[in-house]
Amino acid sequence: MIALLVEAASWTFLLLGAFLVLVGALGLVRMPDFYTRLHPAGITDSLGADFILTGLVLQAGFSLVTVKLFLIGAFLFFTSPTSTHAIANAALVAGLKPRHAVVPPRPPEKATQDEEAR
Amino acid sequence: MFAATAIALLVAMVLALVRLYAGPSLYDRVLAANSFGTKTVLLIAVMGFLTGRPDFLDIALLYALLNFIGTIAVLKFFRYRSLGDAVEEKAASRNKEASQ
Amino acid sequence: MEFKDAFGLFNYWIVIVLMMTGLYIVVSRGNLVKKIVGLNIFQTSVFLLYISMGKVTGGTAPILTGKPEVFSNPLPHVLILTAIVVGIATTALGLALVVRIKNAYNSIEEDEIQKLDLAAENEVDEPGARP
Amino acid sequence: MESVINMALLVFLAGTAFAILRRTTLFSVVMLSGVFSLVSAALLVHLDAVDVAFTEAAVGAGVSTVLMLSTLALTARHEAPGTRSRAIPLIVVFLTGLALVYGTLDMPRFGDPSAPVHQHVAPRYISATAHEIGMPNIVTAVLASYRGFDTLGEVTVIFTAGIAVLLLLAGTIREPTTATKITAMEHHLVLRVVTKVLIGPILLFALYVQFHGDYGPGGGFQAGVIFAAAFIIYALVFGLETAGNALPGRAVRILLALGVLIYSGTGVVSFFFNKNFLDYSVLGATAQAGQHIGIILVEFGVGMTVAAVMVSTFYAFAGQNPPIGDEEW
Repeated sequence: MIALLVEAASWTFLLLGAFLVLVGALGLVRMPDFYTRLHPAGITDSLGADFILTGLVLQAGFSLVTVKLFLIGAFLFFTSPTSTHAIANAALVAGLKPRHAVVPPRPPEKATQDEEAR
Repeated sequence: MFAATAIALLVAMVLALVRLYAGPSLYDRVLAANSFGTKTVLLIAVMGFLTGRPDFLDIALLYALLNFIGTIAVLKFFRYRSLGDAVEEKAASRNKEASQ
Repeated sequence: MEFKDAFGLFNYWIVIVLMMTGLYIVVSRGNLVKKIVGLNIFQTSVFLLYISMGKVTGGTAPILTGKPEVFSNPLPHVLILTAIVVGIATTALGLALVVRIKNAYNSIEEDEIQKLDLAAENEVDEPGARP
Repeated sequence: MESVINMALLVFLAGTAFAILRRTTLFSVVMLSGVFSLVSAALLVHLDAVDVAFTEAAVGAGVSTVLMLSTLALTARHEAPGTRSRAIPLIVVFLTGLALVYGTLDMPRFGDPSAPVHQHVAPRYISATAHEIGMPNIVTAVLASYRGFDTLGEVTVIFTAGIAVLLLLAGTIREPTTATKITAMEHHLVLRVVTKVLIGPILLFALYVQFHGDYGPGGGFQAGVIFAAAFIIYALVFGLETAGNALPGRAVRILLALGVLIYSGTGVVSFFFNKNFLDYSVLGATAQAGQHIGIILVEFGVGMTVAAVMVSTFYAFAGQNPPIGDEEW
């Protein structure tokens, strides 16, 4: 009985994860502008990956494989937000303006003040 | 059930490749390549379970660790124009010219 | 040749497509860095050719698990494992040469470099003609 | 289901190769070749080549993108439009392709167990590894013990390539000028913190891979590349100078030679027990124990040389003073 429950739980996690990865990938393609695409890329990296990994952990039960899956989840937790942050930071510094910039774009001289301030 | 997840991941990878080829600005390409890497990690993990040998997760673990090196190198390449120690005046002038 | 056969050789046909793409990049493009990337594609296709020949359907990776199982052929794995690292070392060597060529000729386009070479040769041939 | 993944990944590979062919900005060519190595690693995992996928992943993710980018930083960013006509190369390539496809028609089908390639040497290795060497990972056993002499040759090739890169680029390495040098990325606080957090696990993972090569996918080649990737990311984020303090160029050059010395030294030791070169069975109490010791030592030598070659190559490339002016960008 328990095995059936665990099996069903892991299926749901896997399917949810797969659905979220698909949503993220679709968003990556359909979003109009670079900065709006950061969000769907984040969906796949964070929740999509976690659901799939938990689905696999439920499958693997209590073993070395589960430890490896947790490690993968932990390192993904560290690296993917960092790289998304780094990409967004580099794009902003290089002057890629968000298309519908509600906030006035940073005046260039302020950018150089940051340089001297450092 | 792993098959369904694997197929979903493959479709997601196709979409990421579409963004990689089409991406107007280079930062779209970096983002697409980075999300493609995460999907490869998941695909390798799911494939391990699909073939019944789940103890090959080391490769997925390796990618989870090393995937962001490429992204950092690309961003440093565009920020400082050299992967070594860029000299101050060159970087500062480039920022002004880049942020106009 | 029914579909089963065509599918059976699909791996090798994709390998050939990659090989030809790599060859085409090396042959038709002038930029040296692009040629090195073309060589890498050619190299990866050769690696895939070896590994797909070693695969046995229903076989698992050649790591003994105690249970009697069908294993894929471990030999191509050994060859390709070292070949990848040798490949990256030689690519680094190629890239170093490109950097030195850039320092010497200030260009990494094959045509411009040939022009500079020809120009240098003409100067050497008739030193007397110099004003 | 298996063949669907196989075909999908192969089609991705071919698609990425065509995209590389068409792109002219060299930067996106480098990004695409990074994706190309990602897909080929996934495909190698699918083809049961786990060790090879490990190496391809480590090399593709860790070293090759960084090396190509540092070359682009020193050369040019765009590819000049081709002046020559593309007709002749296209015809040549098409004809060669047709001839090769014709050649594959009578090859054994993919995955066919009765193919001749599986009948000769492989069964002996698969059956003999268990009792002769007593190691689950047949690939490492064949790599280090049965085929130890060839691997020594491969390591020497890598060593020579490393020396050649140093010779080519060492001359123009710019001394650390006193100009206000910014150790790059010093204002990227997030990157510095995360890299500090991740350097430890990457190095630990490299050691795990190094000594786990007998029982699972791993070994000296993969561990060396991962070890070098850790130092490359450290140098990228904290600057070349701080990385130089951690692992100075001179130490890397010593490690470069030491690895090959350890490898061939282990081989020479078996001379003294009047066995031939690289026969590890004398190193331990029993033949199997000797094989284990020999393989671990040899893999350690390989890891050291590969790591040293990758780190010294990165130092040589990153230390260059980019001669190109800003107008090139």
